[in-house]
Amino acid sequence: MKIKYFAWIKEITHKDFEIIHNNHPKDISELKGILKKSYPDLEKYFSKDILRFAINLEYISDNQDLSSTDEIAIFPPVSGG
Amino acid sequence: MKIKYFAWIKEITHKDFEIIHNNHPKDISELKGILKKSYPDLEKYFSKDILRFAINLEYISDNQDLSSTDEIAIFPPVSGG
Amino acid sequence: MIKIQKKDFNLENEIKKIKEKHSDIGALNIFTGYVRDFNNSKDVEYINLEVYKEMAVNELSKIKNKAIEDWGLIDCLIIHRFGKLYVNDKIVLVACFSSHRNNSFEACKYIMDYLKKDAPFWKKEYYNNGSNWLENSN
Amino acid sequence: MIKIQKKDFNLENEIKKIKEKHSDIGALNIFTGYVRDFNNSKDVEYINLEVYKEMAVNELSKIKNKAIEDWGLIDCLIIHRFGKLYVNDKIVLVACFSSHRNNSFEACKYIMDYLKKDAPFWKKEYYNNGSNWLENSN
Repeated sequence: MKIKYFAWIKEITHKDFEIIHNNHPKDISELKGILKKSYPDLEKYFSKDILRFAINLEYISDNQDLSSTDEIAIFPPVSGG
Repeated sequence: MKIKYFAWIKEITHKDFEIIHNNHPKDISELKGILKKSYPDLEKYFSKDILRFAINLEYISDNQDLSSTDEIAIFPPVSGG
Repeated sequence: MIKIQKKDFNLENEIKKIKEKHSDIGALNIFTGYVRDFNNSKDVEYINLEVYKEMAVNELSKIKNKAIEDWGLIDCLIIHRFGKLYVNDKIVLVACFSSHRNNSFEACKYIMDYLKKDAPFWKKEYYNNGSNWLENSN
Repeated sequence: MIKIQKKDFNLENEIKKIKEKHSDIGALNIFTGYVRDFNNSKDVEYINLEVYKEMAVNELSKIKNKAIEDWGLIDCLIIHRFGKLYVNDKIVLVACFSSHRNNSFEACKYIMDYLKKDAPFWKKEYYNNGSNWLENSN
């Protein structure tokens, strides 16, 4: 399972991505728990609900099950255009 | 006084413009009368009210007085763009 | 700026000339019209575009100035060609430069609507057997 | 067509490549966004545009296909740059080709609105003393 970080999330995680090889979280909710533990600064953004998640290049809005081959992306509000 | 014709009006008048030197019409209404006499085919378009008049490059909607130095244009509905 | 001309124009060059004067431009909306191959259920070969040039400059300037004022445009360019134009040729360009995007979209739409209604241009379409004066609908 | 690229693009060349494939195009609406010299009450020196490229292609394709379908576009081009961009640089191009003008305007507006909302790009502005991540308002 690959987790990708973008924009100022990267400034909190200090990495572009990471790979979870074993005991990967079974859903987004569990993943959030893991991330909050690894990166306490992320907690306030999770609770304010301003981050977006994508699984395999598709936005998700609700909690969703994860499989070991998924690419999950976590990012702040976009500002393209 | 100069009268300019455009688009298919020219195909009725067989000229781009003409100059009225003496006894020029005192207003648009009198000019219409003169034009109907010179170009009977124009009459039906005047009565259908589909032609537009401009005096010195400005549209007019009502009857208006004319002076000897005016440039009057008569044209069908536009189709630019 | 208003240009009434026979010759073709290059989008990049026309836009660049204006853009490089203003570093506060964030948004640009452009409309371009082309001669289509098929109209009024007939194959078009070319059109002839007639213009009352002095009045066209006058009308387009008024429309442009109103758009600049109402939407706070930074700059605005209108180019309208005339003469014999073939299928695929550009006919018109309207470019509205502003700080933010909505103003550029709305101003460009406004200018095109009024240009179609009031600018003294007339198109005659030529087919392989005949021709026809066009009339813009409202 | 969707292009996510670092390099600049030439409006005339990009448009011409598409236009010459379709003689039924009568109308083209283009939106272009630029890096502005002043934003958030600060002088901007440059921006860095980050992208989640695979997902951007995916999202922009969906938005483009929806616009093509809903407004019957003949063709549609979206170019979005990323990387370090200076004041006056182009950021984005959306070009909507249709038979008639209203569809090109509305489709282009639709694409820009959704691009601003959903396309995974992030701008960081750099000033002479500091920097700031931007966030599009809705």
